[in-house]
Amino acid sequence: MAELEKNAGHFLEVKDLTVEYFTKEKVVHAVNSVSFSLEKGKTLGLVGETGAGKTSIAKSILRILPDVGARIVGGEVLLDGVDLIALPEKEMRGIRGNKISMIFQDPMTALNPVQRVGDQIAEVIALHNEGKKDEFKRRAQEMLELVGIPRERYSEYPHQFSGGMKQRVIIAIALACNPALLLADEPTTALDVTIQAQVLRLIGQLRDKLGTSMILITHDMGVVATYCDNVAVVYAGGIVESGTREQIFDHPSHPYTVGLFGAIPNMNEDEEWLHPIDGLPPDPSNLPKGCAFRPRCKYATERCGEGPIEMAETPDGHQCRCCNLEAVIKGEKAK
Amino acid sequence: MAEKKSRGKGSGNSEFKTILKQLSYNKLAMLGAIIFVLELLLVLLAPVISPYNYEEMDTTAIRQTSSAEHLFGTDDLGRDILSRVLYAGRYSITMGIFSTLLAAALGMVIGSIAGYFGGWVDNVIMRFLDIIQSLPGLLLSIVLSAVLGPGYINTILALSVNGIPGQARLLRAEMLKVRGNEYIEASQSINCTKLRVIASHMIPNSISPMIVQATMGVANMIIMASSLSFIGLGVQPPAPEWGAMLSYSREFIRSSPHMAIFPGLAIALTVLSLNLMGDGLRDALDPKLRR
Amino acid sequence: MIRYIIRRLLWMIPVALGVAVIVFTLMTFCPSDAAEIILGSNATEEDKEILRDSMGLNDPFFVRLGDFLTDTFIRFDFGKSWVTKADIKTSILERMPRTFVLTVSTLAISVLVGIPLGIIAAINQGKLGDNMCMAFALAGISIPNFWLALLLVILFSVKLKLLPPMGIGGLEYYILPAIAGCTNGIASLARQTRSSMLEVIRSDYITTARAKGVKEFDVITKHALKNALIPIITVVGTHFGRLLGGMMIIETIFSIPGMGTLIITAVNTRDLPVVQVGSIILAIVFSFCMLIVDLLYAAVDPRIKAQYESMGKRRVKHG
Amino acid sequence: MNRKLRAILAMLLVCGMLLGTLAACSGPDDQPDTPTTPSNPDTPGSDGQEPAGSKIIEKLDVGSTTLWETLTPFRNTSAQFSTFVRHIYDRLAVRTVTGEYVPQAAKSWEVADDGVTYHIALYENITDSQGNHITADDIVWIIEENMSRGLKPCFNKVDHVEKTGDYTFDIVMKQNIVDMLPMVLYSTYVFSRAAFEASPDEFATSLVSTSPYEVTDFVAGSHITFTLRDDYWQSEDLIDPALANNVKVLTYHYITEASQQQIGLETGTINAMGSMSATSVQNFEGNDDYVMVNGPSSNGIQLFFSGADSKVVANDVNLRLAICYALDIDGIIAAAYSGYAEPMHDVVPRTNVGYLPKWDNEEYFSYNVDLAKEYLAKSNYNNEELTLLALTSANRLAQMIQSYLGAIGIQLKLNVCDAAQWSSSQTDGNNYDLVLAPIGNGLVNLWSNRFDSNAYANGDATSRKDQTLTDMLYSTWTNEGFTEENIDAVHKYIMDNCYGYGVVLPLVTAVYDAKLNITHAVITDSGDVDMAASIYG
Repeated sequence: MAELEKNAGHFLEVKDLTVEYFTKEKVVHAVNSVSFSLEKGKTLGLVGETGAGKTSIAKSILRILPDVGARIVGGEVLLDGVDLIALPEKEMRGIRGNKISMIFQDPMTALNPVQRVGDQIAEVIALHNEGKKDEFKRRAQEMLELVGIPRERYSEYPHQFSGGMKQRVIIAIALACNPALLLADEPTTALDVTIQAQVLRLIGQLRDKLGTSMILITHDMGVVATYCDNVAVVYAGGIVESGTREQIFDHPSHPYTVGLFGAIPNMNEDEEWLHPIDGLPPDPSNLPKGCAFRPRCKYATERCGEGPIEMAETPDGHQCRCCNLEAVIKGEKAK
Repeated sequence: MAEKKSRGKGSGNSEFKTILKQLSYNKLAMLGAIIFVLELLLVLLAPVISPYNYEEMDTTAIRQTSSAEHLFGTDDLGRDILSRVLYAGRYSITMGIFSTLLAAALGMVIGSIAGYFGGWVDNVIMRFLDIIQSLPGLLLSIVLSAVLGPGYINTILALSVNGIPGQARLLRAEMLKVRGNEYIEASQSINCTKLRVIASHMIPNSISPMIVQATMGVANMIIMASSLSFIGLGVQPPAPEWGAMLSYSREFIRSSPHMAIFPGLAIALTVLSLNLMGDGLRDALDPKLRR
Repeated sequence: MIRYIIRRLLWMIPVALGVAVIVFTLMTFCPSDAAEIILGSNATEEDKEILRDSMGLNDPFFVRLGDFLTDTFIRFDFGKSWVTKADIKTSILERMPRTFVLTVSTLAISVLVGIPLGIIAAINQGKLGDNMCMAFALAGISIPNFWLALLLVILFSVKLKLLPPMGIGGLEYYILPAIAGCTNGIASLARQTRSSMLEVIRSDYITTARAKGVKEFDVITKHALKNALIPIITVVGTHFGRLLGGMMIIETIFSIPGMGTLIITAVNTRDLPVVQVGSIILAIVFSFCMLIVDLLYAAVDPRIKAQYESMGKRRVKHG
Repeated sequence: MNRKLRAILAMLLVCGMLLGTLAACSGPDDQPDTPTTPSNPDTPGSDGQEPAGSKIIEKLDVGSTTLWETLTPFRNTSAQFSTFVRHIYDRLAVRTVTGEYVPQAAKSWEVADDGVTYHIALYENITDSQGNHITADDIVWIIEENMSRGLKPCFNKVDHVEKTGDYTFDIVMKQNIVDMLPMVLYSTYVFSRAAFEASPDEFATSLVSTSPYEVTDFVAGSHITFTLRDDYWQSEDLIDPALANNVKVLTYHYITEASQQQIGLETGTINAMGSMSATSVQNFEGNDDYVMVNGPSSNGIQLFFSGADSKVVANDVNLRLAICYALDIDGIIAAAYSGYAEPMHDVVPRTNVGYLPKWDNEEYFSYNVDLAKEYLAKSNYNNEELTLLALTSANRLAQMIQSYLGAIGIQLKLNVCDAAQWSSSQTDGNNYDLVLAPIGNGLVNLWSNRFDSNAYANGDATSRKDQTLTDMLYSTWTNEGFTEENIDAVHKYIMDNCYGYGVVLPLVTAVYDAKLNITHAVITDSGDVDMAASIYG
């Protein structure tokens, strides 16, 4: 596998990634020219409502979109300068699970029910390393202990584990080959709250210990606040705002981001009503012209509907895709 | 996306309409249905459209291959094969349908009793079905038709026995699944009698898989009928039946193969169309695949 | 696990008893006179009367049933066939292996051809491969197999002179009968494999496997197929039962003296002891194979194995 | 997703298979147009003239439709007359195609003046394949064992057996009935008692017998292979030509499937096929690779009218006559038997002992529709539905009778059933109006089974009580009473009252490979060709 030479660029750079799903009647524009970058060792939070295309972005980075009906229509994904989209399948397989790996949302169905837990971990090790079977088994047992599961449970089956334990196994599988990049697709949504905190703390510790950079997909702002260095807000298949955690939390400038923060109940005030963003996300098969958020945006103007909106720089220096930025910031201060 | 299920009593016929709509999407099932309906029509009109009486013998024209007067040719007693195939359709198709219906009815009764009451009743019935099912397929029918004697009605009885365990087991499984749902407990709470609960709630919801199995079952029964007549049981001559014609003509397969082809084709087409319809129905009745 | 197997083996005895009683009662309603069969139509009435007494045919039903059950299940004396005077145990011991070899080879062909066809159809769903496989499957179901058997014999034995048309001998005698018998099996297995594979391919652990970098071929054969096996094994099991019955026809055509021809001639000549004992043996072999099918479930799916072990008492029904 | 393509492909496959049938199995070259009565290359049977010595054939495979599931000697009457039985066991005497009995193990037998005691003398030099010597003790024990097991009705007619010398013994019959003792000789298989008692399974699979052949391979239901022994006890010149053994290794294959019989011949799996069904034989007509030999079967197909009072046909002779004249025998022979059958002139076939050749040129219910309608008008039949009971093997004939009777206005319902069901309902006249029965092997046998009013509970086989006919029978079937005019009187009585009607005598056809170059085919009493005894050029 060609040795990835270090260049001046970012560790991971995604440029104009576009993904579409084909069915006989219609075409679904799941991801529309998304661009972002990630530094080595850093964590990027992708935030947005369900169905906004977050999972499609992650799957297209790893190129495991279901081949029936899904296609990466354009864009590049550069990992240490190598464009993964152009890679032949054989080499891409060398990266999957080795250089980049993924944690899935629903632990209950993400593990092969008829295969021993330990074997599922050993399988990914064996795929990407030379050596004998029992050496892989030993390393798999180490991974189990790393994620807090006793070594003796190596030969048990997924149905003998709770939801939280299964997610730990999935994490063990993902980190078994010490990948450079970890894609975590809402790892704790399906778990109940107490287990969520434990699993997230585990991911955080392992990330720091192994120095893995991570893309964390979630719709929970609290998780973003504690675990992510940078944040990108995704809406209707595109990134509407991106910047460091502090920038986004302190100066949310895109109306959608503002709306998101508004929807979180404030601990220290006894608010009468929550402020949900009214309306529904647009149908991805026929997106409105211009800004996709226009129909639900308080600050919408004529200009928003005319053509594609460019990324603009906000006063505190982070990016925001809105042509009526001043009005939003003014409106925000007035409150 | 949450999928709305219109299961209410009032919408009974609209349920039927949605199934038909789903079926129309599936061109394959429509093809099967068209072939089957065409066959039924041809068979029902047999007395009108068949050129000769199926028993009429013409000893001068023995085993002629297809010619102008005899489209499908004649058999070894000089009878017109086309008219015999048409008349035979009545026996074969109705035999397939009736034996499946009988099996479905008996299966439903046994299955629902076992499914609803559970406990030792369920156990006894299930063990009895085990015993019936442990006899290899054809053997039970052979023994029964040997006991009952040949003939149309007896063959239906002999064939239906084979279908009962399958249907009963299927219905019991559905019943167990349905019994767990709340609305069954709900209806029990407003003290419906046991029978009403079974009749009004459980059976309608378990009907769909039974219909699918039934359509496939008819095809299966027709093939088994031909196996029975192969052994010399089942429908006896002169009554024409596809299976009997086919097994009766295998002696001439070397000298006049046309006698074997047309009944064989008739069986193959019927079974093919029934299977297509069965597939289509299964997709149409399966809410997950609804469009 | 062992407890479960022992329980299932013990369970076979009541099944065999049940089959014996059912077949015995059914056959007694058979409108036929044993003495007439044995002595032929030229015997006079009093000859037959002497024979009936000597065979105890005039005793009441339950006495005869009792004798039959004690003979078969306690003394294992299956008695002699009324028509041919052959000792039933020897003819069954001689014929059962042939039927078994034929049935197993037919089942093997059905599995080795049917399942890959189903997988190919599932993988390229909607494309040409899918339609070809399913067209073959549909054709397989619709053709009565005794008719296909004759076609095969004419083609391979008469025209091409490659294979023997009938009889028993080396393995080549079993090729044509097996092919004739397996079209139905291939068809139902291919369809079942396709539908259960389609269901499994969409599930999450397949995406996990792909995310691990597993080759597509391994994803299908190791991960997907293993999970799709349960419904496939059910079809194999039920099909094995149908095969035992269907083989009767194939055996008659290829004049292979197996259990099928034994029972058919026995039924036609109302040779009751042979029919009764034959049915019991076939029923036992069949339930034994069903046990193997259930064990296959446990081997394939640990959840079911766990259910068997914990259950132990009540059998889990798959059907 | 073009799934319609799938259904069309499926249908194409099915039609492809069917067209394959048409192409694959066009029969051996020519198509039979109108069936001609078959020519017979050689006069059947050993009618005296001394055939030249035969070439010994090394190996021969013969197809047969009769099954011996086990080789035990004490067996019932199923398949007792099949051709290969003589290779398994020698018998005291053997019946030939002309109906007379030829000595085999018994040197001679003659009746004493009391008409029931028979003195039988054995050959002194009989030994079996293990060298055991056979004496009168063995044969007396065998006959007594047969009597006690009651499996063959002919042994029930024997009163007792007693040894009179080392190689002589007497058989005393219960009644003085002609043709009964020879049947006992024909049904007694010869073997050594010591060897039988030493055998673990009563010779079921491992056989020790005195026959010229040894069973070298036996698979029940599939085949049985005989190899000629060189130490056969009988000297060459004393062996009757009908029992000659000109084949070294002879294998009989059990093939019931009609089309497989033809295929077996074509692929050479078998060199000859005995008693092939009429419908398959005509594929070999005019094909000079094969030779067809037919002999009359020992059983004709007869139509009997129910004598039970509940039946309208019982006491209406005009209706019975109408039915007999309404049947076109030549049409039946052409269609139902494809030409391989002969018309009959009495209830019993011409091959049976007691048949008078002069009946052949007498008029016997020849096809005459007007006469049939005349009798029908005279009868008091008014459209009741009559039922005809018939075996599945005769269903073609039954369907033709149904259509012929339909032509003159008689409604006939068919009750076609398998052998077991037929045999249990054919002996009670209340179950049917007409019954089609394959009866034969001897005039006396037929009379006693069909017309003896004391034979069954409510009269004769069709529940008829006709005492005059019964008395005529009793006086005729004794050794002295078996004279031509008595037999003719019974024939006339049955014909005038129309109790039974000989419809057709099927021809049993054997087909063998012409390369065998058989100069003289020996026909057995059941009409089959005895391949071992035939003379090879």
